[in-house]
Formats: sequence, structure tokens, C-alpha cells
Amino acid sequence: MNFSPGSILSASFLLLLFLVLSAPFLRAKQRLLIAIGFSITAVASLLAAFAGFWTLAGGVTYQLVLPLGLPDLPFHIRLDSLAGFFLVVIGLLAFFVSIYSIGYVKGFLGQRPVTSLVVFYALFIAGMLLVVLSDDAFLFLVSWEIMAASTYFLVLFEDERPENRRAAFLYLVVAHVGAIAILLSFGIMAGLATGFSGFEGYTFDAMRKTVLPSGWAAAAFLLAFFGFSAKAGVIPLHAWLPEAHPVAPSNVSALMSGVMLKTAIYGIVRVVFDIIGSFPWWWGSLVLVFGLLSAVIGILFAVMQQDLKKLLAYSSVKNIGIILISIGLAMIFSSYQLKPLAALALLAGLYHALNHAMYKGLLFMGAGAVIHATHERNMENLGGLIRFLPWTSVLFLIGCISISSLPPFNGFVSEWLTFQAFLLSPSLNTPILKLLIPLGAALLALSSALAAAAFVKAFGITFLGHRRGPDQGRVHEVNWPMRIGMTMAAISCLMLGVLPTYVIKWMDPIAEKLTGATIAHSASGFGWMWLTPIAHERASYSAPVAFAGILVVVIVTYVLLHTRPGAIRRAPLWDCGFEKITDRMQYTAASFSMPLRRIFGFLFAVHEEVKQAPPGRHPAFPESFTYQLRVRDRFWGWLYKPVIDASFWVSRMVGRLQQGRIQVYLIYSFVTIIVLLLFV
Amino acid sequence: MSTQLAAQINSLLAAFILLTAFAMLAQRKKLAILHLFAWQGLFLSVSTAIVGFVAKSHHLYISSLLTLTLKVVVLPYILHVLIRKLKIRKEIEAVVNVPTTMLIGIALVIFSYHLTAPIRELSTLVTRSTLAVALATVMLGLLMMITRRHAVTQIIGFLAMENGLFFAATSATYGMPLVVELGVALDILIAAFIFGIFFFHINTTFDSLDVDQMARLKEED
Amino acid sequence: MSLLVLLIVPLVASLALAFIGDRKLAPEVNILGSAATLAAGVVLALGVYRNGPMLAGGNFFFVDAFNVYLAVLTSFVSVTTAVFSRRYMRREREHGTLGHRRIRFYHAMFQLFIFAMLLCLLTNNVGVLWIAMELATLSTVLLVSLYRTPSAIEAAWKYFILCGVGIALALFGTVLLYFAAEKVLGAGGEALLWTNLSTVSGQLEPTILSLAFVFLMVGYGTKVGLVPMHNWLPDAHSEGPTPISAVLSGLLLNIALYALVRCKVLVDGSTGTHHSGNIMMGFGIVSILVASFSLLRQKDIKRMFAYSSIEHMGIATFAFGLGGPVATFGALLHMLVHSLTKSAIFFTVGHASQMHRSQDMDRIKGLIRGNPLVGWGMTLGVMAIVGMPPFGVFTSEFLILTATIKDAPLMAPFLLLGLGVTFAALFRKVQPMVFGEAPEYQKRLKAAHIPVLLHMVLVLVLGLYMPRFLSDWFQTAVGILK
Amino acid sequence: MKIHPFLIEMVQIAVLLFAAPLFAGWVKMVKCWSQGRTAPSLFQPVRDIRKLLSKDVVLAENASWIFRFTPYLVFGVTVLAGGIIPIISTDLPLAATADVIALVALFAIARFFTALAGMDIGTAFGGMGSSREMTIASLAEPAMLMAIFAVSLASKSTSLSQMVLVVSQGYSILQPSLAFALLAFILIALAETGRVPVDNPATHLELTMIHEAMVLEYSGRHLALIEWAKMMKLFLFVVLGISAFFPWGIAVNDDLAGILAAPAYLVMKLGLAAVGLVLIETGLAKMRIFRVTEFLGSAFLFATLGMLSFFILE
Repeated sequence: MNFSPGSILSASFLLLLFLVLSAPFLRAKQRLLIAIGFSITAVASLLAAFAGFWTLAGGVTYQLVLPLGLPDLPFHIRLDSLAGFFLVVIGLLAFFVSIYSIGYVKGFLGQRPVTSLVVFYALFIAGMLLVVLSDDAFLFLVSWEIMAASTYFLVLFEDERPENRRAAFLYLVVAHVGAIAILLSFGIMAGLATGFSGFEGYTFDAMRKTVLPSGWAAAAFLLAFFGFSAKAGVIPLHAWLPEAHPVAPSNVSALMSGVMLKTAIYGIVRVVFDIIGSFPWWWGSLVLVFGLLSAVIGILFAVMQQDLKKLLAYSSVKNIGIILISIGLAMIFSSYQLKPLAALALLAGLYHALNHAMYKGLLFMGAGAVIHATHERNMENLGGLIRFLPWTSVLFLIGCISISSLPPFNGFVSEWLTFQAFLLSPSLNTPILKLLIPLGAALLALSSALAAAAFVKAFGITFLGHRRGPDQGRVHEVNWPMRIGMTMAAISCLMLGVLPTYVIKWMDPIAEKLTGATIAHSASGFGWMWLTPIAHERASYSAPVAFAGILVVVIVTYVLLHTRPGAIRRAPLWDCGFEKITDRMQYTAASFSMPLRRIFGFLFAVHEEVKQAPPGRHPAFPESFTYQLRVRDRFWGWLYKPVIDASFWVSRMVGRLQQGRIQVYLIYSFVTIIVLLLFV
Repeated sequence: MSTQLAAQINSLLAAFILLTAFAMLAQRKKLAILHLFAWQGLFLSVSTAIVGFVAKSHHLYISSLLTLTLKVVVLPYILHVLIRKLKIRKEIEAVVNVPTTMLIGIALVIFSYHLTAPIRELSTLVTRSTLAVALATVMLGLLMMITRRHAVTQIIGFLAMENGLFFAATSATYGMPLVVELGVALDILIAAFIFGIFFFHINTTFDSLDVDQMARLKEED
Repeated sequence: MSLLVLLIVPLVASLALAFIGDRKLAPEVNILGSAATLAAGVVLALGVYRNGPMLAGGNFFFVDAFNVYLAVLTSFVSVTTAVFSRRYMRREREHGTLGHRRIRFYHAMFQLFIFAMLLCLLTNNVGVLWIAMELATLSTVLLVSLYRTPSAIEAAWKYFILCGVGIALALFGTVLLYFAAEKVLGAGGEALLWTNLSTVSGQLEPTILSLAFVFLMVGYGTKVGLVPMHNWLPDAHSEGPTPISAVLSGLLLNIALYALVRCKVLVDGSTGTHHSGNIMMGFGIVSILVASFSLLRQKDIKRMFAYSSIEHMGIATFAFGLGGPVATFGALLHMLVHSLTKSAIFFTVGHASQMHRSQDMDRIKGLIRGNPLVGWGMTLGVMAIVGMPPFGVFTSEFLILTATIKDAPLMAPFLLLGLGVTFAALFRKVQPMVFGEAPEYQKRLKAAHIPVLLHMVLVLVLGLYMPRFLSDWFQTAVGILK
Repeated sequence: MKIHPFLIEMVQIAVLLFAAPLFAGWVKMVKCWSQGRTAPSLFQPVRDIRKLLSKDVVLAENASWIFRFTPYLVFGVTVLAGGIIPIISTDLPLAATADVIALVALFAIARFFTALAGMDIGTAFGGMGSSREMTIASLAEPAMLMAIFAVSLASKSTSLSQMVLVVSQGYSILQPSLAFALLAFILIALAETGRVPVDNPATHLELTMIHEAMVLEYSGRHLALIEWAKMMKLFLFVVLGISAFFPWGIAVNDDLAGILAAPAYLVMKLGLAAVGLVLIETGLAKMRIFRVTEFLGSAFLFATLGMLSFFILE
């Protein structure tokens, strides 16, 4: 078998398949199962990433038809630049997480069998890889749902906890409804492709070839956008996300937040740019609006959270929003035939997808490490961990810096590119868009600033200060596989941040294929060190220089100031001269976000109550206070609950049909036949 | 006997069948209903025989014989025995508002007449006009099952429907192929045994044959 | 030849079992009979696959791609059900819920039922089809009331009366059909043969046929369990012994649908309109919606899955009504995978209710921990039945849905609604049963592995890889149903 | 004759390092005069820094490496920023390192770590300061970006040198968009540099302080670096404003004359800027933290108006 991306990929799939089939036989040896299983997934995902990288670098397309599925509708596989890019995103993070899992899953030994975890983990990765590879509607949906089902079981891994069951259920329902919507959208396109004389219409090739009538195209797009948004957790379809991601095992949450959401992004890009191809500007603005909504609301929710993993989950909503913003901009630009701008925006979005995969994976792994060490998810009971978890804390900090989009780390690059795309909107020739899109930029700025606040909170409350709440004994640094996995993710965060020009050059074929323009030339026209999206007069950013500059100045100052041996004396806190400071005087997660809660509170259902115990004493001398805070999602009451209530009402009504007496049933038949006879 | 006369007699019998159907719909006493049912069977078998004579298709004699034995002798006998065994002869059941039922019945007759009109145009048989009656009988039987609350009467209604079907078969098409006729008859016989068993079960478990007690399985709450 | 074997074996087996009674070997004999039937069925199928459709017994029997695959399916499910009922019935006897006489009766009737269904499928005569259908009903009525509990008797009575009435209406339709046919084909047996009818369907009198179709639709529709004639179905399925529920859901409904579709083809041929198709689509959609919403508030596990059967029959009916190559293909596939999946689910359900001595879903808990096979079997079965890939049901629903949005876009939202609600409702109920801790009152039992595994594997394979010959079969069937 | 850009860069950074304290001192002087107090010497801030540098560091027991690392980072970032903003010449090798957006992000790093340091030692004040700082920053950022947007519309660029080049040609300050943007920028700058009415650099009154609350526990050279960085930040924001709105005098083509003239212009402008700052600070009272929303909201409004007016009027 010749050595090509295709063969490498098939190797990785065979590995995963082998693992899935053989795992049940290793049931007895759990320790061995973990070691072998996750090493296999690591290798497999690394292979996939490599294949993807090769495809994109080589800029070639591989096609393959597997003799599976229906004889007239076999599975079509297509490995093109876009697929290659997402293969890298998925494979890379899956590789890091798999290595991390070798250490992390050991934590479950003795508590519960991990066989199902290993099996569904492998299925999950395979499903994601297949989603980006599939080239016909049937295979796409099959792999899409395999992905959903396996994650459902992964979320249910600790199935005795009711909140897991609730979350998993919610997740699966939303995912499935979304899947049906996607199915219908494909149905439209396939139907118009061939009119269902046979099965040919289901391949993406056939869909690409057909030009849809605008009405149908809009229907297809809206259905697809709905379906994919449900998966991506776009507000208001996000309700499942902050439930499901926190309760899953952390390595799984890392993958779910890091890459599973990206498959939805992939779907949108694939359907809009590749399959449908030409579209009016309002599609783009729709995507843009939902992106902004998710970005702002999502991060606001994140700031409010007190559960570390919930905070991370909500910030995923925000990042998905940012990606959608860029994609929306790209759609608007390309609908006006501004190809280079479209290319810039699209690459910004995809770049952000890659970055988000890295740092969100890193952060979830870090959260997993914290849970692994302290068995605690609630930030109110954490704090001061930087002293016990030196590695984890540094790596988590890197994640926080990246996600708060601060230079020189990767988060900033993609967001900077997005801003540049925004700043180019005046070149649109529609006045109203000219006026409105800049406001979007302001919202984006708001969301990124809030992100900084959220992650100052996340890191500060969790790792700094003193341990809040009951201190369960000594905490140990996590084991090596976990550290290695996190470290690799952290390094990739830095690399992606410092060497953006290379990444963009590498990603350029995608832009060329989907928007018909390239930006690599202009982007690195000023030298590899300077990222100049359009022209260096327009705007430029040099991550390496910034990185080096900061480093140099810091070192120089440090050295200069330490020429004189300055003694450092440790002393108790001064704190404006307060006496006996206790740990309970620290700012808590709730109090940190208080100002923002006051300012943006109207967006949430905030319930605060202060109880004085024991009540009835003189109000001036309360024994103790208990403060309870509940920040709830308004969308639940607005969107989900009504639907649920309505369907139960309907089902009660329907129940009336069947009220037991046989005569009534006979009347039904009687009436039915009379009516039908009348109509004939 | 000329075909004309045969047709005359046949339509007369059809009228009788319809009449019995209505009578059953109105009748309260079980035994009386049973007798009416037997009469209906008798008319049916006679008409079948006549049609057979007219159409010179001899398998109709067989089916007429079948009808006679089944609908006039066997089934009424079985039911009679059951009624006596289960001591439900005396039970007078409430029939929902006879006049209304009658009106609905009339409406049904008109309706089925209207429905079968096109067929009548097409058919060349002397018996074609009786198809409406057949359909009406079926409908009336169904109506009877709807209005009655007693297991036995429901069964009788069911059998009346079957009568209507037989009548339709003979009058519309000079009878179905013999295989079918026999098979149908066999099915009815089996059915008879089954509901015989059922009466016992129902009676022993609910100590009455009032089907309104059997409304436990339902969705609404 | 193999055709006659296929029909005679179950009949003989039924008689034999009636004599053997509740001896030690009765279940094995039962399995053996079904297995022989299956063998004959496979042979027959191969013959048809090789030499195309064939007549037998002097025009009395007729086999083509459409009914032969249903025949094989029927015999196959009968085998697995027999295997399952061996363990199941033993358990029931140990619990003293069933005496010797009833078990004898059960075995005999089971085989008779299989015979009736096979006759339905293979006969070439519309009248005989009707008779066999009635026979199938009658043979199962007393099985439904096997437990003699008040609710069982009530269910059986409703089943008996409603299906009896329905079938009677179908007979009226058949009479009309004959009436129309004999003008073209002349009186006598010839006029009721599918083979002849399908050739002359063009000349049949449209008005009569459309009239006939109404009666056939309501009549056979009652047995398919289409809303609003469905009311017998949940009762009958929930009260009878589980093996019977499995075959009722998995097979009988299919047979009724088969009859309905055959009639539809004739009617369409004669009227040349899509009228009957529209009627079927209407019934289908209504059934899907009503069933899916009824699922939401179920307490009894078997009742719930009975409703899901209604829903799936609705989908198949809808697809047949929709017509067109893709939709019909999907519908045929759907009949196949649904009966496989649903019977597998009923197997697990049977064991689950035996483990908890209750069909109340609030009492059934922690199945996976209690008995992994039953637990995972039910989970995966439900995943399959709600149309999750990579199971076969997804394939059929995929084809049907995509065809719908093309040919009847206005129906698509209702379909979407129905499927979504079904999904949520089923998982909402099943998840607490299979996951979580096992309650202390849960009993252990030896589950029948092979049937469940076999069915699930088949459904999985059909979802991932459909063999060429099967799809050829469906394609020819599609050609027949044009 | 030609002067090598790197030399200019060096000069500029040196200017930054030493002019910043002087500017701070100058602001203090003007303030004292305006309030009729006797002013400290212009060099007081320099003396303070030197004194602090020579003092030992007293570190809280539980302070982690973050607490010790932060001062250096803040200082480093600020110096780097100083190397990017054109103070005396636009022809800087570092200029291309970051455009305005990146510059804002650089300041954000400093803020991020200062906030962390505030939470590191686990006091109520530290947490309070961090929380408030981040809140205000998150409100200031959108306004800042809109202001940049308005300016960059005029100059078709976000790179500072380019802005200077474009704006210094023609009297673009007369453009309404730039006027609005300037207004917005002033408000934002007040918030970002922690001046009255948003924050009061002079107070240690617990409940009103924001920036001070975070750095309360610092001492010795750490404190020196923090204070120095803070002065530089103020200086840089003023310079930023100058280069964006009043760039005349900044050397655009590196001939000796221009470069020699530039400092003069700079001193003049800085002097005026300080007076303006003092006027604001004495004119307004420090506002409650939740009034800051409205303050920055109005800044956002101005910036948006600037942008709209560009599209509508120009």
C-alpha cells in the first residue's frame, strides 16, 4: 500500500476499530486497558493529524469510495484542504488529550470499570474524524450521530449521578433534533440535485453541481444553520452545553469543548461555502448576529459561574460566537465579491477554531487536573493551589492568557485578525452594513475584555489566595502523563501565537478553494516576523518581536535590579493594617463577579438572598450570615420550558382519544369510514 | 320461475333483511334479538339460493346451505345456550335513545344508497339494486355494536355485519368463489367458539357481560 | 416445492405441539419447527432471487420479491422468538403464572399464527388473503388473554371486536374488488388472483376501486394500527405474553401493511390518480403525531413500545403513500428493520419486566448493572428504533425524510415534530430504567442472549452495509409497487 | 544627514523612562497650584522611585511567584509599548510590532497580571481591586475600540505611524469624526490610567481605591517598578492622544531638524495636556463605581457618533 495521506488515515481508523473491538476482552485488566487503549487513540489521532497536515500542505485532494452503506449509495470519502485542516485540529488535540487520559483515567480505577469509557472515547474520535471526511449526506449523518451517541454515553459515564443523566438526556435530544434539521437540509439539496430518480443526489459532488433556486437554498441554509448551531451551542440553542460539558469526565469535556463543537463549524463552512457556494448577504449577517449574541451572552454567563468547568463551558459558547462572527463576515464579504477580505475573515475564523481547540483543551485538562487533585469543581471551595500544583498552575495560566486573547499567545492573533476584518467593513458598498458592522466590532471587544475578567477570576480564585472552604488535607501535583499532555497543548498555544505567518501560509489553500483568494502573500509580505493581513501600512502585528521585547526588558530589569543583593523579607500580610485576616475574608467567585452582575444583571434571572442566622436577634449583632446566589439562564424559561409544557399539554389532549370504552373506538372506525366515503 | 320474479323476490327478501336489521337495532330483549338474527340468516340463505338459481351457479347453493346451518342453526343455538348458561336472559339493557338510533339508521340507508348508485349503473345483474341494502346492513350492524353495551348483543351486531357482507357478495357478484366462501364460513365458526369462551371469561372475571366495565385500559387520567 | 414446505411445516408443528403439550421438549420442538420454516423460506427466497417471481399450487400461491422477503423475515423472527420464549415461558411457569394447558395452547397457537401469516403473504388470492388475516387475528386473540387477568381479557376483547369489525369492512372491500374484477376477468377464482388483477388493473372500474380502497384502507388499516383505528393495539401488546407482543409488533403489523400496499397498487393502477397515496399519507402522518405524543406520558413499558410500533407503521404507511423509488425503498427497508429492532426490544423488555415482576417503568431501574445484556440491549435497541445511526432504522428514515422534503415539503415539519417528540419521550423513559443503581428488589435471571444479539447485529449491519442482493430485492419490489 | 532609526528608538525609550516621572511631577505641581497649595519639586517622583529601588522588599508570606513576577512584566510591557508609539519620530523599527489594537492588548497584559497579583495574597482589598479593575476595563475596551475605529476610518489604518502620517497632513482635527473620537479618547484615557473621576491615585481610602487596592502589598523595588510603569502608562496615553490627534511636530521624515524640533513640540503639548488633565481632575469629583458605567457609556456614545459622522458627513 503506497504511502499517502489516505493510507495513513486508513491506518488510524483501523487502529481505532481494533481498539473498539478488542477493548471488551481486556475488561479484566483495567490498568492495562487504560495504558493500551489511550496510547492507541493517541497514535491514531496523531496519524490523522499528520495526514491532514500533509493534505493541506500538499494542497491535493484524495477521494475514495468505500463499498459500505447502501449498494447504490456507498460511503464517499473526500480528503480536501478544509477536511485536512479540521483533521489537524481534531487529531492534534485528541493526541494531547489521549496522552493526558493515560494518567487521568487512572483516577477512576477502583471506583468503576472504565471499559465503556475507552470504547466510546475511541468511537468519539473516529466519529469526529469521519464527519470531516465524509463526502455524502448519508455517511456524514451516520458519523455525525455516532459522534453524538458516543458522547452521550461518555457524559453518562458516571451514570449514578442524576445531573449527569439530566445533562446527557438534554444533550442527546438537542443534538438529535439538530441532526434531523441537517438531514432535511441535505434532503432539499439532494432532492434538487437529482429529483430522487435514484441515490446519486446524496453525494456532495452532485449537490455542488446543482444551483439551487434561491428560496430552496435559503431553506436549506436555515435548516443546516439551525442544526449545526444546536451542536455548536450557539445561543439560544446552548442550554445543553453548560450542563453536559461539566459533568463529563474532564478528558472528554476537553474534546467536546475543544473539537466536537468545531465539527459544527466545519459543517457550516462546508455547506455554505463549498456546497451551496453563492448566497445573498443576509445569510452572512444572520450568522454574524448569532455569533455576536453568543459571544457576549456566553462570556457574561461564564463570568457569573462559580463552577470551574461550567465557566469553561460557557466560554466555549463565547468562542464559538467569535468563530461564527468571522465566518459571518466572510460570508458577507464574499456575497459582495470582496474575495480577499472574505479570505481574511474566513481564515481568521478557522484560525480561531484551531486556537480555541488548543487552549480550551488545555484549560479543561487543567480543570481535570484540579478535580483529580482536590475532587472539587466548585471554585468557592478552591484557592491557593498554585503552591501545591506548580505545573498545573503554570499551564492553566498559559491557557487563561491565551483565551483572554493577550499577546503573544494564540488567542490574540485570531481575534486581532477578526478585528482587522471588521475594520475592513467600510469597503462594503451597502451603507447600512457600513454603519452596523462596526458596532459588532465593539461587541466583540466587550466580549474579549469580559473574557479577561472571567479568566482572571478562574485562575485567581482557583489557584491564588488561600484555600476557601474546607481544606481536605494535602493536595498533590498530578502524574506525568497528564502534565505532558497539558504541556504539549500549552506549547502549541505559544507556537500558534508566535508564528502566525507560517500558520496562515499553511492554511491558505482553504481560503483559495472556498473564497477564491489568498492572503498569505500579503500577510507575510513584510517578512515572516510581521503579520500584515492586507498591507503593512494598513495594520501590522509582530508576535515574535512582542514576545522577545517583553522578555528582554523583563530580564534586563530583573538583572539590573539584582546587581545589588536586595534582601527579601517574608512577613505577614499588611492589608492596610487589618488584624487577624482569615481565609474567609478573601474575595470569592461570587463576589468577584458582583460588579458585572450589577451592571449586566438584567440579562439573567439572578436570585440573591441573605439569611441571618439565628433570626430574631438584634439586627445589629447577627450571629452569622448565609448568602445564596442563583444565576439562571433566562433562555430556559423563554424557549425550552414553553416547548416542554406545550408538548405535555398536547399529549394530555391526545390521551383523551383513548378513554377505554370500546363503543367509542367503534365510533372512530365508523366515523372514519363515513368521512372517507364522503370524500371519495 | 323467471328471472324477473326471482329479482322481485330477492328484493323483497332484501327489504326483510333490512327490516330485521332495524328491528335488532331497536330491540331490547336478548332472546328476541337472537331470534331476529336467526330470521335475518334465514332470509339471507333463501335469497342466496334464489340468486344461485337465477345465476345457475351451483356453488351458491352450497353457500346458502352454509348460511342456513351457520347463521340460522348453529350460531343462534350456541348463543342461546350461552345465554341460558350465563343466566343473562333477564338482563334488559338500556339502549341509547331508540328514535335517534333509528334516524341515524335511516341516514345510513340513504347514504349507502347514494354510495352504491354508480355501481348500480355499472352492474348488469338482476340483483344489483340490493347492494345498497347490503351495505346498509353492514352499517347498521356496526351501529348496533356501537349502541349496545352488552357483550352478547355486540356479537350479534358483529354477526349481522357478516350477514350484510354475505348478502353483498351474493347480490353484487353472484357470490364469491367457493374457496373464499368456505374460508369465511370457517373463520366465522372459529370466531363463534372464541367468543363463546370469551363470554365465560368475561362473566367469571367481571361477573356480568356489560362491556362498559371493561374500560380500565386507557390513556386519560 | 419449498413453498409448500414453508406452509406445511408450521401447520404440522402446531398440531404436533398441540399433542405434545407441555412436555419437556415442547419448546425445542417449537424452535425446530420455526427453524425448518426458516430453512424453507431461505431456499424459496434463493429460488426467487435466481429465477424471479413464480407461481405455485396452480396459481394458488404467488411469490415475488415483495412478499418473499417478508416471508423470510417472518420465519426468521419466529425462530428467534421461539428461542426467546423458551427461557421466558420457563420463567413464567416457575412463577406459576401459566399452567400446563395454557403453555400447550401457547405453543400450538404460536405455530398456527406463523402459518396464518405466511399464508397471508404467499397466497395469490385476495379472498384467501382475507381469510388468513382473520385466522391470524383469531389465533392470537386467546394468546393475548393468556394470563386471564381482567385487563388481559379486556384487551383481548377489544382486539377481537375491533379487528373483527375492521376485517369485516376489509371483506366488503374485497367483495367490491371482486365485483369490479369479474367484469374484466369473468366470474370464478381467476378474478381474485393478484397476478391477474395486476395485469388488468388498468381496465378495472375506477369508481368501484376507489370505493373498495376506502373499505380496505379502514379494514386493513385497523390491523396495521393506524390512528384512529389503533386503539386495540396498545392494549393487546401490553397485556399479552411478551413473545406474542414481539411477533404482533414485529410481524402482524407488517403483514397487514403488506395487504394494504398490494391493494393500493391495484387501485392506483385503475384510478391513475395519487388519491389512495394521499389517503395513506394522511393516515401515516396522523398516526406518527398521535403516537409520538402519546409516548410522552406512558407508565407501562410494553404499552410505550406498542405506541412506538404505531408510530413506525405510520412512517412506513406514509412512505408507501408518498411513493417514488426512494421513499418506497425506504419503506420496505423500514418494515424490515423495524420488525427486527422492535422484536429485539420486546425481548429485552420481557426480561426486564420479569426481573422486576412489573411492567411499571417507575419500578424498573438499573438494568445495565442488573443484567448488562438486557440493559445494553434495550439501550441500543431504543437508540436504533428512534433512528440513531449506525442502525438500519436510520437508513430507512433518512431515505424517507429526504424524499419527503422533496415531494411533500409541507409534511416535513410534522414528520420532524413527530420524530423529535418520539425521541425525547422514549429516551426520557428508557434512560432511568437502564442507567443508575440497581434496586434491591431486582431479581437476577438468565436472559436469552442469542435472539437479542442476533437481531441487534443484523440491524447494525443493515445500517452500515446492506448486501447487494437485498437492495436488488428491494429495487425489484419497488418496481412491482410502481 | 540621516540618523539611524535604532538610535531614535533608543532615544525615545530613554525619553519615555525619564520624561514619564517628570510629567507625573508636573501634573502634581499644576494640581497643587490650581488648588492653591505649595507644590513639591518637579523631580519628586524620580526621587521616590530611586528611594523605593534602594529599599528592601517585604513580601507577604503566601505571595507566590506571580506576585513577584508581575512588577517586572508590567514594567516590561509598558516600556515595549513606549517603543511602539511614535513620540518624536514615526520611523521606528518597533513601530510595526503592533498597531493600536495590539497596543491596547499589551496594556491588557499588564492589567491581567496586576489583577492576578492583587488576588495572589488573598486579601479582601486585593480581590476588590482586581474585580473592579477588570469590570472597568471590560467597559472601557469597547469604547476604546470604537474610538480607534473612528480614527482609523480617517487614516485608513490602525498602525500608529500611518495615523500620524495621514493626520499630520491637513487639518483633520476639524473633522467632526476625529473631534468626537478625541472626546471619547479622553474619557477612556482617564479610566484606563486610573485618574479622577474613575479612580483616585492619591488615596488609600479603602472603598474608593481600585488600582491602589491591587498593589497594596507591594514594597521596595517591586513597588518602584509598579509606580514607574503607572507613570509611564499615563505618559503613554497622553502621547498616544497626541500622536493620534495632534501629531504636528512629530518627525515624519528623519531629517535632523525635524527630530531636534520634535522634543520641543512634545514638551509644549505635554505641558498643555497636563493642564487639561488637572482641570478635569479638580473640576470633577470621584464617582461611585457603578456610575462609571454611565461615564464609559458616554465615551462609547461619543466614539460611535464619531464613526457615524464619518460615514454621514465626510
